[in-house]
Amino acid sequence: MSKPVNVYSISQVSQVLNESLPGVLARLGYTETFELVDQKLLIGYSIALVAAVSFFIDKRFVHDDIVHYQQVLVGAYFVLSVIFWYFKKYVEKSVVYSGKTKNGNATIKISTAYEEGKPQYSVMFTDKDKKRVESKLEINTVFSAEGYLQTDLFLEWVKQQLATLDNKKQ
Amino acid sequence: MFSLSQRLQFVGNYAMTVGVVLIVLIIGSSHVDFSLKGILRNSEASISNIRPIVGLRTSRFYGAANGHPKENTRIAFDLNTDLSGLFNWNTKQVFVYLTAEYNNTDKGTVNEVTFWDAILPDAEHAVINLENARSKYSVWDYADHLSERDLRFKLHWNIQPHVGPLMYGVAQGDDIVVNVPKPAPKN
Amino acid sequence: MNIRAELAKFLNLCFVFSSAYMFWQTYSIVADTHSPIVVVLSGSMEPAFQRGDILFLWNRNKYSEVGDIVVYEVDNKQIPIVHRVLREHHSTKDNGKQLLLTKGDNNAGNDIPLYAGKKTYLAKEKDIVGTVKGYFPQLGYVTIWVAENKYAKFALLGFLALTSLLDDE
Amino acid sequence: MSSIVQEIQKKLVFPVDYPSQRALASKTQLLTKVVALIAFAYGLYTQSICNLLMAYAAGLLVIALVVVPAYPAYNKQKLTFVVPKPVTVDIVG
Repeated sequence: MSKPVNVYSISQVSQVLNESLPGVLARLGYTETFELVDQKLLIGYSIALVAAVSFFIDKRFVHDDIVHYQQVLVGAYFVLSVIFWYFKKYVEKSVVYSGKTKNGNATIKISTAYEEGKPQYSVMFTDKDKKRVESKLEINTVFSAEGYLQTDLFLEWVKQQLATLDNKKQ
Repeated sequence: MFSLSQRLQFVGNYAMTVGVVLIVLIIGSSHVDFSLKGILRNSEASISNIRPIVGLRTSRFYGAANGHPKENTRIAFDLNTDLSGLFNWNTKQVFVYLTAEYNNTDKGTVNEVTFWDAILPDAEHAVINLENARSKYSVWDYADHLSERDLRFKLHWNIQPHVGPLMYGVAQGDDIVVNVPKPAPKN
Repeated sequence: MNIRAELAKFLNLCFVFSSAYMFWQTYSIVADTHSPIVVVLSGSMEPAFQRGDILFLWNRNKYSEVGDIVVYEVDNKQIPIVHRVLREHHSTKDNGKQLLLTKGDNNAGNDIPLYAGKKTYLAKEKDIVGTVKGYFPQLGYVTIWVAENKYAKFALLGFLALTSLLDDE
Repeated sequence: MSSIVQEIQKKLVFPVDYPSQRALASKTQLLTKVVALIAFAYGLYTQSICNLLMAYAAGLLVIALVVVPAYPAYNKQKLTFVVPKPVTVDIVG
């Protein structure tokens, strides 16, 4: 049994919804693809690695002997941070799920957002033709007061949105 | 904002952010105050009646090395200045110090040494009228002797703020140059 | 259990520490000193600096001036010292070295007894960690408290436990 | 053990409703700025950083008393959530 979430915290609610998307879309016939996530993790961990190397040589050696290495590392850190920022803003665009159908004909990208203090979960569905549907889900229509996600209701809602996206195409 | 701890954190974080702005405002207002008063450029002091007294000391803590005694110089001096303008709400203390600059042309060195200093805790103590005051320090040169050199005296000040950058300056006044006499020959 | 989600969570934790550390390292390189931010540990510069005050250093100046407050390190001693320059002697010849004598505002005598061995001067290039340029009061007291008080660590851990109890994660 | 901790956590949440969350956030920001301005003016007028800090701290305390506790007035607009069907299969966890 999963832990209940506090339904008055939109950040926690959004996180639960984000985490439930792979399961829901699997039931709708999609398999998740991980390119974006893997790229982001790769850039992120290279930043962490640069910082870790800088930290350990700082502890291990005398400052004056390794100043030039530190300069290179600090430079690399800033370049990678800019790349990471660019990736998040212009490539990933808050996409939390990307997937395709089994036969590979259709792809889907889902980016989500929430606003502090509003009980709404904003979702944007984008297909491979860059057609998109934006909708807002009132979170009290899929959560119980005790804080459990009613997965079937959420699945119905996602299904409706995907249908809208399909109709838009024709 | 939904839970007690989050609201507490939010109030704390926002208070911290605004607090940083407040600190910037304090530092800024202090700089504006100083530049309006023009005090940073125009603080004045008169240093006069400087009489050097030269003697020989044999302690390592007075510059002597390997048993060779070292020439030590003290001075008596008069000093009149009003530095109360250096105090505003961001001034924690002012440190004033009387220094002498001199060149050693044989060795090609530039030197500056402190003869006297004082901590001024507030504006009331910033009006200094000293007559026939003794130097606080017994000064020796890195080289063999300080005698026969021309010492150019200056009064410096350093503002220690409650928060922010430290500020330094030199009080304006007549250019006081004093030649240090040779020590009295030992009998 | 989703390995990617766990990795992403761990990465966020890494970023918290790495960004703070890299800020410090960047400042260290810009100011050209191995410890650009120091916490005052002794009262020898009172009332200018008290224990726990934080000092921001700069070390790109070729020469120190009389009246500058400098941080220096003495061989065989762990703790850097924050004192004021009392005298300076430097050569005008190319690449002239500078010798400094320092003193704490609150001390009666100069620092010669503190210097290592038979030294009577500090060498600017070798001994000076940096010159004090900026000041923030009392913020560093937490580090002194944790380092010197054996109960402080428990108090700090207890506080962290309490906040994590109040928090969601 | 962990269920006890969860119980305690639940008791300590003190939630407020969504409109109040928004209102409290903007109220905090506005009030903090006003308090800071007043404290700065007071400190500058009396030429005392100590006075500034005291005024700021006092103002923050008042703000915290207004904003932090979950007063009943902050819980008047609770949402109605779905009632779970008697048999629900949870596939998330």
